[in-house]
Amino acid sequence: MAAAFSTQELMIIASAREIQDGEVVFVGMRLPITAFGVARLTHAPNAVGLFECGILRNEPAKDMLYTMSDPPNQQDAAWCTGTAQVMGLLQGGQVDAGFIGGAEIDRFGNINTSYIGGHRQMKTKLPGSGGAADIAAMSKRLLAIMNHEPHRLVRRVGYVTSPGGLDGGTSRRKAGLAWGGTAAVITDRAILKPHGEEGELHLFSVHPGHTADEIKAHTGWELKDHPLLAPTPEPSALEMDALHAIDKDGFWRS
Amino acid sequence: MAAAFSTQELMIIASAREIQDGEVVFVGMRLPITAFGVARLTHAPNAVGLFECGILRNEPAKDMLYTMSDPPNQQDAAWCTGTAQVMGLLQGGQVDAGFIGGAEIDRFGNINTSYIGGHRQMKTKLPGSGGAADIAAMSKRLLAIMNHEPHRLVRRVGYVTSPGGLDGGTSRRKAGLAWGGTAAVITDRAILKPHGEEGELHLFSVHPGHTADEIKAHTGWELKDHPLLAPTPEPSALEMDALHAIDKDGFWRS
Amino acid sequence: MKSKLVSLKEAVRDVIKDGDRVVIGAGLEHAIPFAVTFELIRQGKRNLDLIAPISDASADMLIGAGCASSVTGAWVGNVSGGLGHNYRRAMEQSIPHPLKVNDFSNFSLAMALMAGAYGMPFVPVRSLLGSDITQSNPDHRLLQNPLSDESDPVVLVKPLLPDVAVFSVPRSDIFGNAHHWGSLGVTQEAGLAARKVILLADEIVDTSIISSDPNRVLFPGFKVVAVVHEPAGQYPSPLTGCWRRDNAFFNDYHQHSRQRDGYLSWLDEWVLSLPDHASLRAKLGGRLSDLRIKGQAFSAPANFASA
Amino acid sequence: MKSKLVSLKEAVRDVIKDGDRVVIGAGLEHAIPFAVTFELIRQGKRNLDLIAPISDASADMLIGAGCASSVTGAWVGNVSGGLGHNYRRAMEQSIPHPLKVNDFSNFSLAMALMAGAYGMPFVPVRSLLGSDITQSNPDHRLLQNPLSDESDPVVLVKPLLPDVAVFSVPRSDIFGNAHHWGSLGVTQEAGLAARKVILLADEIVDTSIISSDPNRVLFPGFKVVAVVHEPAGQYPSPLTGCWRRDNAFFNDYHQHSRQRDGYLSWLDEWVLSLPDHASLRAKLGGRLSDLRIKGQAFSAPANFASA
Repeated sequence: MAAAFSTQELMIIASAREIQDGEVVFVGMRLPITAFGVARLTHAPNAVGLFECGILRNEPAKDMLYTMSDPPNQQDAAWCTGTAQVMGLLQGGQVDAGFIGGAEIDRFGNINTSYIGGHRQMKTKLPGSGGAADIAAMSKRLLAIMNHEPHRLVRRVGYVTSPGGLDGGTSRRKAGLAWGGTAAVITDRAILKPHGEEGELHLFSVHPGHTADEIKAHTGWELKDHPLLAPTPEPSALEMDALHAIDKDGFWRS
Repeated sequence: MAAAFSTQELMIIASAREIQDGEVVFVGMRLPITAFGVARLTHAPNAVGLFECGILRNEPAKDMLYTMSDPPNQQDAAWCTGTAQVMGLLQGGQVDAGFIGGAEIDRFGNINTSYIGGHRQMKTKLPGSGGAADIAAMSKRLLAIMNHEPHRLVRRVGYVTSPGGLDGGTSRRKAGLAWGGTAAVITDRAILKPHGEEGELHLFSVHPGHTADEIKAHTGWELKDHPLLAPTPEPSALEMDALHAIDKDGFWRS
Repeated sequence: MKSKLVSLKEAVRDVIKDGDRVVIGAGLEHAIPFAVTFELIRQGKRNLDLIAPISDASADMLIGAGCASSVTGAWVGNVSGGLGHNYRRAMEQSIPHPLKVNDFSNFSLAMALMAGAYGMPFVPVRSLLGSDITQSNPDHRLLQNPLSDESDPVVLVKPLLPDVAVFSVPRSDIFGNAHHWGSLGVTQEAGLAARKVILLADEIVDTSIISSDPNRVLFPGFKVVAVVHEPAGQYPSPLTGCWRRDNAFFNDYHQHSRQRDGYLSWLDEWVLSLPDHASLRAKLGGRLSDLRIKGQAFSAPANFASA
Repeated sequence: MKSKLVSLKEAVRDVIKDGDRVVIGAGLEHAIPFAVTFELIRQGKRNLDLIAPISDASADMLIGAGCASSVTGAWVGNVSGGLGHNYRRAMEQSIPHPLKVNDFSNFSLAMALMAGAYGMPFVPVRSLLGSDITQSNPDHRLLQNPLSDESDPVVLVKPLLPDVAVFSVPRSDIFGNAHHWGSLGVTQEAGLAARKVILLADEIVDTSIISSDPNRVLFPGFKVVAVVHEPAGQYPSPLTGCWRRDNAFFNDYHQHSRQRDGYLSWLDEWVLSLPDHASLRAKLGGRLSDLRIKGQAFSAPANFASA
């Protein structure tokens, strides 16, 4: 029995499925932190969550968070420390997965959150990296969450804040990044995953209510099908129950 | 009125005089930590003491210490932290003075606590640097405490664990050490200080009961007189009172 | 020892100079000393270089007020709203004047402050590899690892040495010995790297309270030049054990600052028309007291007895 | 989550392998897990590389017992007595066999572990300049600062990545979440840099005690592979809040270890003839209970309540 769900609830549950049991994950705020909670309540009871302000949590916070530093995220944390300590784990190759968002992503998974148009001919100044560049460079797997619009999913970003596959193929390794890269891009319409020698993002799954043609029309490059292309599985009752246990007020419902 | 005093008490008080008010000092164990206490009770009430295990104290510990990590040094410390933090202050140029001891010191103030005979033709293996190399390199002023014997005060050490003036003159600066160097060597017979262009150690003051000739006979190089050569001032009643207030059991008396 | 207790006005006037490189909070979204942000604006300080990984909306406010000529950081905006409108206006339209940005990521900024704290000539960072941050900030030098025979690029990041760092702390003595708890961001590194530190203490306590737990001290009291007793000095940001975050204040700022005029009237209402932080507390009234943390979830005691 | 609680014997047998690079205590003279030193000797582990700034007489004991083929450290001896007689015999006369020493200073070792902890390819250290430590340990590379146009030598130190680090802690839960307090030496860096961590806990407590004060945690519980409940596991070294130092034990060791025969009979009496650490506690009897810290000087509480 599949329950009714919102697009954001589907994105959260799709994100939760990317977290494996026992993993160390940079979860950040908004959708990913809820996804972390769902994963812990379903298939990944031993996953742990890191926050770049300097927090490690075994269990998600009990109350509403506006920022990762809010008091409910501090109380009963497993570790309160500094940014260097938690992000040093990342650079040391001890973080399995990291979630980031972005304003622009390209077909190789590079993300721009700094300068639309590039830093020399900036059209729009965005807030910048925060920890996103570090998380993209140094997580074993990068998970990106985006809204799926043609001006956001572009052929080539004007500025790489957070590296995905760079120019594709071996270029990420040649840049000195010994591990990592984009594992999945979870949008409000679909999931994209890299495929082929170049590691270009392909259409991996189509969310319920959307079509491959519509998704391709909303993508700024000629989006190809992943060989495993399939519909995104609908949330199970178990997954929805877990989500509702966390999102008691239905914040993600609408 | 000068009180009676032991050689070690004189060395402690001579060391205390090298600490100025408000200074940040690596005090280590044994004589220097007592000297720090005397300085605080007399002319330097705002000096603070650092210990490389990761302790900062405004006031000396209240009970007997066998090591710098002993519980009395932890209780009511001003800061308990790590070695990187306290010694990072040192490398950052924020430490005014540091005390170290040694098995061998040479005419330029270089100290060996590693390999008598050098590391290639070692005769005796000594314990090594601990933090001494760091303190010698990075304190604004280095204060060394030694027993005054010809085999300890040598023309040239076989191995420089802790740099003083290296080969004299500008050689310390050329090695990349932007500041610091030996300020005083306090022995059981005398105080030596660097003088002249080469910065060779000269006889600065002669402890009560000793003579310049005797001291020179116990020095492994041709020890020259400092232009300010004078007798080491005897401990004042104030200084002895301060020492007795700290050394209640008369540990340094004999 | 002499007391370092001064008023907020005195601390900002006497310690922070035009052109200084300043850290106004190092906790990302936590414990940002907004009282100093507001007082810098009231005193019309100019040409500051704002060093911080994030510091929530503090930088955006200072930029809009014309206090900053550069930002050395990883992210400038408003955590509640996302974009920082004043930051965008300064970068895109030079309003109120041009702004230079020295791009970092959170980790590379933490390491740059660590290099400053521990006297390192530079610090090698791998997490900037592949990012155009090394292009837009030419201070970051992409080099071959000199210890490796194989191709092994690293980024050498220069140490950051702030002139002044300001932190909100739950409690301090009058000499600058203070306790910090909760997530720390880059507080320890910034405090050790800075030439001078100003503390905004929610509570002033006896030295014996601080020395009862020396592990909760992040940097020595001798780094501190001024202690300001300013309850809720971090308002509207949160302070673990003391204050929750006022999310509505940030949202309100985000809406008003969308247009320059709206920002200026916001600034007048919330900063310029108030002589000091006590007036802000009074204006907030029950809205502030609602944010006071009233529950108790105390740390298990640690024994430091020596015998 | 699964409990990580095991016996000392199991932890040493299953986690520490011949040839491992091991940190046996990182507190210089504080909180050295001598129970593991003794158990390594009992189990006859071989070819260990002992990484530690100091660790009091632990390395000297292991060297004399033939467990170590190298020492990566700043100082090996016996803090009470000065010289380490086994260290001297190994270095000067290859008794019981030759020993390699990788020279460091305390600070450069701390930085090397920090480089390991934070994934740095190397760390630049100035405090080794002028010292022959860069001559006797060719791993330390003296180079020109690549960011400087003027002569500016720096020493590049390689990261240290221990296979196993063992720490004594006052309290831990069964999952390896633990509190540390007092001086920390290089504990945090070593714990973060090590592949695996073993904790000797003076007391096993509920997880809620640890999470009541997450700032007193130095590294995440997921680094810990084994938790051993072993009161006075750090004996004869001190442990803040729990145990004073047994100075006489160190002096006695110093006297006995002066000659090889004396060391061997000391070893027999205090290590080999005892099956486990409980037997050592029983043998010590009142001598140990006299060292128990009975006073109370508790840390001031820190509130972590969220509302």
